Amino acid sequence: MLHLIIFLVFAAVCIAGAVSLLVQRHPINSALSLIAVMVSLAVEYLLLGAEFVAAVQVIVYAGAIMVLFVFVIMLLNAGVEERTLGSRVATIFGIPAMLVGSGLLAWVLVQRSGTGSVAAGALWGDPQKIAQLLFHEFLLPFEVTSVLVLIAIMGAVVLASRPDQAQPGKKEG
Amino acid sequence: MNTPQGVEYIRILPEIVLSVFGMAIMLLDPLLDDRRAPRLLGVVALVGSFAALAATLLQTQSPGLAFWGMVKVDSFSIFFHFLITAITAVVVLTSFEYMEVQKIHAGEYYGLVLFGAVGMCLMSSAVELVLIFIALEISSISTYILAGFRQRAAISSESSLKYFLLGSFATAFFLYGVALMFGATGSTSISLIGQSLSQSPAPLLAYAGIAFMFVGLGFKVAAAPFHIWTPDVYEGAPSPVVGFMSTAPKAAVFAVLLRILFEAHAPGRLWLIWIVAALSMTLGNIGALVQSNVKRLLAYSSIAHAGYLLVAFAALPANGIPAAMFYTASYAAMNVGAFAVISHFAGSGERLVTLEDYAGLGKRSPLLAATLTIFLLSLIGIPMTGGFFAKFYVFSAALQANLPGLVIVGVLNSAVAAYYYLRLIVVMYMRDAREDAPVSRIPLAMGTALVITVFATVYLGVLPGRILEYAAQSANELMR
Amino acid sequence: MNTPTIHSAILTLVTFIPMAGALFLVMFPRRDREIRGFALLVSLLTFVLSLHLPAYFHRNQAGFQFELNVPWIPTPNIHYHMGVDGISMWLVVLTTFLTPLGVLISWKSIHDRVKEFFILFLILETALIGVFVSLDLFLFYFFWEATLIPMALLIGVWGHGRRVYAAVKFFLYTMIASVFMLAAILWLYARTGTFDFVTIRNAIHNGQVEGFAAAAPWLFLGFFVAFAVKVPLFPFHTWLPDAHVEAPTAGSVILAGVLLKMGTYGLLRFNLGLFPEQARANASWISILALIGIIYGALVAMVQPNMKKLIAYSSISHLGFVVMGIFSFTSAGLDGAMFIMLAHGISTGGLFMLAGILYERRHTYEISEYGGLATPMPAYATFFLFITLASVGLPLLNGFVGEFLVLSGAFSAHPVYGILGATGVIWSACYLLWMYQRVFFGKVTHHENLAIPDLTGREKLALWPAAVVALVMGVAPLWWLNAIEPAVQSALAPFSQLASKVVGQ
Amino acid sequence: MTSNLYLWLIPILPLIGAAINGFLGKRLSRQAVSAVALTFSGAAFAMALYVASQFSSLSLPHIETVAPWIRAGQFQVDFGFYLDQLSLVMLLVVTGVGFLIHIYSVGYMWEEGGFYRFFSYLNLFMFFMLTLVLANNYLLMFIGWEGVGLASYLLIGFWFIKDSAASAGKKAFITNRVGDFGFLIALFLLIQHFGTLTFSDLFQKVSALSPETAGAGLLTAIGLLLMVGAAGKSAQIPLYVWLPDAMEGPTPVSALIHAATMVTAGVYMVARSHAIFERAPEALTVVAIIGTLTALFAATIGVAQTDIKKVLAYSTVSQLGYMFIALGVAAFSAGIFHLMTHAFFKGLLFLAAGSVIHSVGGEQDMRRMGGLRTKIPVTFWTMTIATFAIAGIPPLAGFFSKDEILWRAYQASWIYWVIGVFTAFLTSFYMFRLWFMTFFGTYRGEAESGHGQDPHGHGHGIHESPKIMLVPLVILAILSVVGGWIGVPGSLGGSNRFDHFLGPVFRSTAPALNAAHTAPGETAPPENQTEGTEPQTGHSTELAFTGISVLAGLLGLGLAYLLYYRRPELPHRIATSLGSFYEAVRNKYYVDEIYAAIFIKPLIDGSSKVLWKGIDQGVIDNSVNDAADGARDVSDAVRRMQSGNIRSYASWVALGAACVLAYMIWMGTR
Amino acid sequence: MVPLSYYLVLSGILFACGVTGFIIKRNIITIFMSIELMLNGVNLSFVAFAANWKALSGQVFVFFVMVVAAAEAAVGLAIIIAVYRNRETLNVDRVNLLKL
Repeated sequence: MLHLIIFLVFAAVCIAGAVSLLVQRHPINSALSLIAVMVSLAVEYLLLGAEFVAAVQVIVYAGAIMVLFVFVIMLLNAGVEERTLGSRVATIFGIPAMLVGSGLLAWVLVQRSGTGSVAAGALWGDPQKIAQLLFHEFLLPFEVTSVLVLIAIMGAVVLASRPDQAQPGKKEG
Repeated sequence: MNTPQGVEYIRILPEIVLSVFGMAIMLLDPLLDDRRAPRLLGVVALVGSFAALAATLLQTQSPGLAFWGMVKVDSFSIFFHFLITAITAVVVLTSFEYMEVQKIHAGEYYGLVLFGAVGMCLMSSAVELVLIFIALEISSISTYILAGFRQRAAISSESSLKYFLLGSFATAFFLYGVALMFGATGSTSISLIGQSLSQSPAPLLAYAGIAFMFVGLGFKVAAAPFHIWTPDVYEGAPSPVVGFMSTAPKAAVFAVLLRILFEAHAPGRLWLIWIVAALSMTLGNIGALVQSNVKRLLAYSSIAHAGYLLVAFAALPANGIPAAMFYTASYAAMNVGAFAVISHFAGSGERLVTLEDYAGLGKRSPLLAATLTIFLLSLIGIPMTGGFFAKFYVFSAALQANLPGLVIVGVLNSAVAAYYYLRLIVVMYMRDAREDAPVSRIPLAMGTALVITVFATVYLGVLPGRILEYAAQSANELMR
Repeated sequence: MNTPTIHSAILTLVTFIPMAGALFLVMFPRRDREIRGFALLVSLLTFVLSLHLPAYFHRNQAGFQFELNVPWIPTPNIHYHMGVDGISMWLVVLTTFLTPLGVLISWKSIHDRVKEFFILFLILETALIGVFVSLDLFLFYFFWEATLIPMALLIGVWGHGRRVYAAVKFFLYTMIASVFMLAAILWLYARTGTFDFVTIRNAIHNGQVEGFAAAAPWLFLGFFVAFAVKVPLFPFHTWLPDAHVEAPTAGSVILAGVLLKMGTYGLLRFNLGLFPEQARANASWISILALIGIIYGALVAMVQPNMKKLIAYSSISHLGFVVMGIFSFTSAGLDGAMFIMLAHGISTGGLFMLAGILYERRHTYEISEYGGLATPMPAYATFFLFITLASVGLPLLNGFVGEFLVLSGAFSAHPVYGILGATGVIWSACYLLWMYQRVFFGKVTHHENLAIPDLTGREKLALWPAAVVALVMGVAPLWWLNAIEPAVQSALAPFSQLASKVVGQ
Repeated sequence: MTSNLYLWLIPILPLIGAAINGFLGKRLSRQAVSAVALTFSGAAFAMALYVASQFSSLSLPHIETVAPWIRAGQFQVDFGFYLDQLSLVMLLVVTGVGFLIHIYSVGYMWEEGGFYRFFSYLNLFMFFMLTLVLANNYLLMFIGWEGVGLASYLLIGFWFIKDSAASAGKKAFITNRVGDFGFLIALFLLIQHFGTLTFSDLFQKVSALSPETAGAGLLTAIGLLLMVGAAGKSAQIPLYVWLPDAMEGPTPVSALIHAATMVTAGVYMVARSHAIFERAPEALTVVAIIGTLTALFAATIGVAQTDIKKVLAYSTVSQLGYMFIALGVAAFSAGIFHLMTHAFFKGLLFLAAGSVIHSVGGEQDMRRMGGLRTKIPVTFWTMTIATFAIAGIPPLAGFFSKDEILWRAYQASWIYWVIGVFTAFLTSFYMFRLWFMTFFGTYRGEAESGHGQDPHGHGHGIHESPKIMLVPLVILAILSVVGGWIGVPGSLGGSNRFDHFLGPVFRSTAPALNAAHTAPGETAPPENQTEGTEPQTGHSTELAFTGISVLAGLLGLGLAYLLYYRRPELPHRIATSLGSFYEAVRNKYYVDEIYAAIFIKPLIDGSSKVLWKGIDQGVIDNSVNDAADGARDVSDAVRRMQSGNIRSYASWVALGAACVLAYMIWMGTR
Repeated sequence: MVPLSYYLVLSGILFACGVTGFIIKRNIITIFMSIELMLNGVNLSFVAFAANWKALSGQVFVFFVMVVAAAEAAVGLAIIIAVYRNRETLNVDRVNLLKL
């Protein structure tokens, strides 16, 4: 019972955060609300017994990634986003499509998710088991992610570095 | 729980080789002075891709699963490995000149190309959704970055941004599809998914999962209605990169699609693909009709070609898969070639990219014009070029699957398509140049690349038998 | 010489020697004179070799001869299958005959990018011959498409005024039409697993193709559209005048002389050969289209202010005769149709050469620009008159035999068509003689025409063969008909019940 | 086949001449050219005479097949030649008159440019004409048929600098083509129903049919269509319009082609097809009616013409009408008889007229002539003979043939006869009018005013033509006198040898005559069952009719004498009093204008405005271009999707995703 | 005892919110955040399904997703910086040089 209440509470927080991400006009606020979403998601993970995942969620996501976001926002001192109507399509097709799509999805998930309910900690994902998996069955993906990260670093370097001033900053194209 | 033995490393040898060379390049980059760096690093990258090619050949001796069923080396994967590494090699060749003309960081460039190739190779051999997802991300992210490589050009970074945002958007969809699939079957291994789907009537979740995965992959191959990003991105990105990302990742994604749709016995796909294919062909060709920017034009054409390719997916696996494989190969040959010509002709800052710029090319540089003409004819699908047989196999496969409607749409489209390719040829030969500036002579590397692509295009057009045989055989293995 | 090997090799030789010549041209000769000379040499060599066909052809024997059939591509099962019967043989010879003339006639008129011109011209010849000799549907389609590009380039690069428009129009019309044929071919392949014409035909006749009955109408249409556009049949004809007006002389010669015949040949070979029932079922409206083509083409030709346009429309009219003859399903009709194909190739080719000669001198095709030319250039006038009369269908010249046979065939099949078609005899006289009068008779109206030079030796060299052949074909048509007849009979075999109505039962 | 006469040589010889002159003539001297031309046409004539000499020893019809020409299915046509009495007569007429006119032309054309061209054309004509005459099947005949058309086209347009000449040539060719169209259809019918065009087989098959069944219409149709062809070639209503214009050609041409030989081809063809016509009474009737009308119509026009050659032209038309009357009443031999005599005197008339024109320096308008009697005596006398001959004054050639025709016509129906006699009156009237206006009275023109195109008028006054021109005149004059004597009818104590000679050819006509005669309604005397054997009774009546026709001729003479010799001012007054009618006659009843208005103009305008501008460019091309534009617009619409806005793109993706999801779920729930 | 479908619906809602954000937000960074939101939604369903199937691989999957997200974040933000440097704006509606 308690279990359900906790779920509902944090689900509410989640959704609230998500919605506020949408409605906030300043990126920083959006970022903060996203952090809220993530933290409460971590709680949900705990409810599902994925303690390690929950931890990582808080550390990596809420910690590292979001910090990066905030940093960039500050760097570019992005202000309140202005109201431009660049895309009629978005309002004509996008929103309805989204509503229809998510409606269908919800229906599917409710109708045919094919199971009853899960008890708290139905599957206890403690670090040891995870490590087992990660370094045997999922060894290759794990290694490959290193390439991914490598690429990411290179990309960040290349893109963020100022173009060399061989011919001073003239814009082409 | 035992550790993998040596043979399993052979089964990922090409990937290893590529990443090793990629790192080598990154290490060399700072050591070399800026003048000689590009050329040398290019050579290294070239050697790397050829080494990967050799490694692929080595693989043919040792097919099978590896790393707990993560990758599976079969003639199917070998085919795509071969294709992707070959494309990489050619793209590297075409990039030599570009590096110098555009003054961009050679080190990161080649590194990214090789690493991207790693991801693509993995996609073609991975049989596990996790790995597929990561490989997909590798190839995507590397191409995002490559697209933005002309930093001084606003359009370049814009195209990179668009590609990135929309790409991640689509990735999210794909991922959600994977999640639903996992939820439906409790597994992320394609073979297991296939088993569970083929036994019981597939649960609705599986359908939803397929839908979302299809959205994600469809986006990557630029199939309508997920094609809209293509023209903008291609226009903004550096030409050799376009040649790269319009062929290699597509081939890889198509490989994944083939595996998912056929090996995993994805249910209820026929009409979905029917419609998407028809839509892609039509939108792509019609959109291209009035384009005046050559890169954009070819972008639309690539949408159309994705459509033709999907026709094969609608056909029966027995002859649909080989047709699709052949198509990817010949499309790669002609498209890489075409973009090679474009990038050579565009000159510094890619200024010359509109149809008008090509006026009188037939006079100013007959060789270049002739080469481009061959590629264009192949794109039209004139006999004796790879493009013709590609279309040919695809359509006959569809007919054997009794889809005359789709074939009619297809042939009509290819007729309409003739118009805009022809426009380019017409401009090259039948218009007089505005200014008779002689085209800069073709450097060695570029020349080699052109020779290779032309040869490939013609070879596939004259003696397609071998390739198709191989494709058919690998299709059988896939079906087993 | 007369060994089976040469017999099986000859077609390949004839087909690909021009291509080889083209490749040689790509590499070697530099100076224009050498290029022209070499092109002429190659085309003449091809012509001489092609004479081997009629020389060793077994008349009064149906079926294909000089066959060569080797596997080419295992999957799909494509064979390099070549062979000729009485129908295609003459078209091959026609092609090889007209090409040297085309080379001669464009000797001076082409001055820039001479090399490319002759390369394309020779490639075009190869493609055309290939169309007629290939018995493998795939091979056929390949050559069919292959004719497209060189022709379009010839028009678009060396043409006049609105050449680009004309070239694109020509290309798209044919391209769009021929994809339907491709679809049909693919269907046949998907069902029979082979491209071999003979095999497929037998399979169809023995009813071994499942689902054929349902698909046949569409297949027929698929082929028909492709050919009808090439012919060109009435509603699809508008590309022809433009293409002709803009094309360089040699281009027009080949276009009118050979390219159009691809369409009628295709109708004869495939639409009749593969789908007899459909052919008969659709004969009525096709014949009506042909009829419209005859009269309509002639009437429109009559009022053309432009010499080449006039000739182009006259071709539409003549080709209408051919189609009418083919779809009369009588041996006279088919013989005549074949004969008109050849005759029209010669005479209209000649007319275009003559028009081109005039264009070289005055750079216009407008009839109103001329007048009274008979005085300054009598020899030219004489040739022009001769070819004109041949085209009008004067007995003892090549035009007459074919028209007569076609009309009698059409008449015996369907009197009304025959009668209406026969009015073409009047129209052709009207427009051609009127044009002739306006160009050659009366006083010289434009002073620049006063000093206009008469034919040069080279031009005469190009015109004489055409004139002579036109006469010989008119006097001794049997030489051609003998070979055509058996092929026609075998083509008519499925129409036996209709064939019972063949003239002179 | 008894003996080989090498008939094929007869047409080939002139062809060789034509070829030589055509290809080499440019370099040859005039002497050489004329020598070549005369040699070969003369050789043909000699061959003809040789054939005639051999004739008695032949088994008729004598057929020589040289080589096959066309074969399709079971249908075959050969190069083969067919000799019987009929073709022999034609052969002699053509070669003989032709040869004479060749000789004449040498003199007439001597100063002309394109001398060689002229003679090569002339020989070419001989070739085709002889092919026509000697052909043993309709198709070969058709070769000659079209060929002479070509020759006349070339010769009419000989002075192509003159637009009128060029147009006249074209007009002639095209009008003939209209006729040939009918001819062709007739051939197709023959092929379809008899499977052959060779005379011998064909007539055999036709003879099998009985005239009763002819009502079925097949033979009638064939006959009518053949008649269309004949009308075209022989200038009958409604296709006669080309002949008067054809006078644009040099006079010898008018004499040879448009008087003596070519225009009679139609007559020959009908006679040759008698087997068909006899079994198609309706067709015969039509032939007769057309002949009658043409005779009358042309004669009336001839009355009002002032151009000497035009007068002769219209008289030719009307004389041809006579011949068709004869054919129409199944009096084939009579028709041929008149054909022959007409060839003599009309050829002579033209040549003489040419000589006149020649002498007065190219003047053709009779109003500017007169009083030439003394100045050019030879021409005058020969012309006189010809005039009397055509006027049907005994005992000249024209009298016998015309009388024969009239008599036979009467036997068929009195209407023909009445019109015929009236026409005879008109004929003699306008001929004598010509005679008086030209040779009597005072000279009204001045020789110096020569026509530009006809370079005879330089300087020196009126002069007799050179010998080489006069010789043919004289010979023809003699022939015009004696030519008729071989056909003296029984009524005049003759035995009509000509009729007997031709008899065998037409003997096969017995079954048809009833039909032929009863058709117009008048029942014919039963004893006139067969051609050839003259009725023993009724000589008196025949004599009476002969008298009447002679009377008509004399009447014409008298009237002409009154109007154009005694009171030359009268005609003008009559003309004014008749007013518009006279105008109409002078303008040939405006037939040309009418044709132009109802055929040519609508055709041209229709093709240009409706077909070309309207359908071709308006409908077809436009629709194609519109389709292209439409595609372009759609393309633009598609491009609009590329708004460049990421959010829109995302929306599209989302939309697509929603659709795909919906579809898949639908698939899943089914 | 929480029904699995609750978790799934929650994940779906998050995903939908992410999509909506992508569509309606103007600021590039925010849009990027919406993508992250979508990924979080996916992760939730992974974990839920893992619990459902008693298969830890689901949870492992989440790690990889996070890694990828991190990588994307690095690259993406770099790209955004590059764009900003070129265009001096973060408003997507103003980033539309490439069109038609």
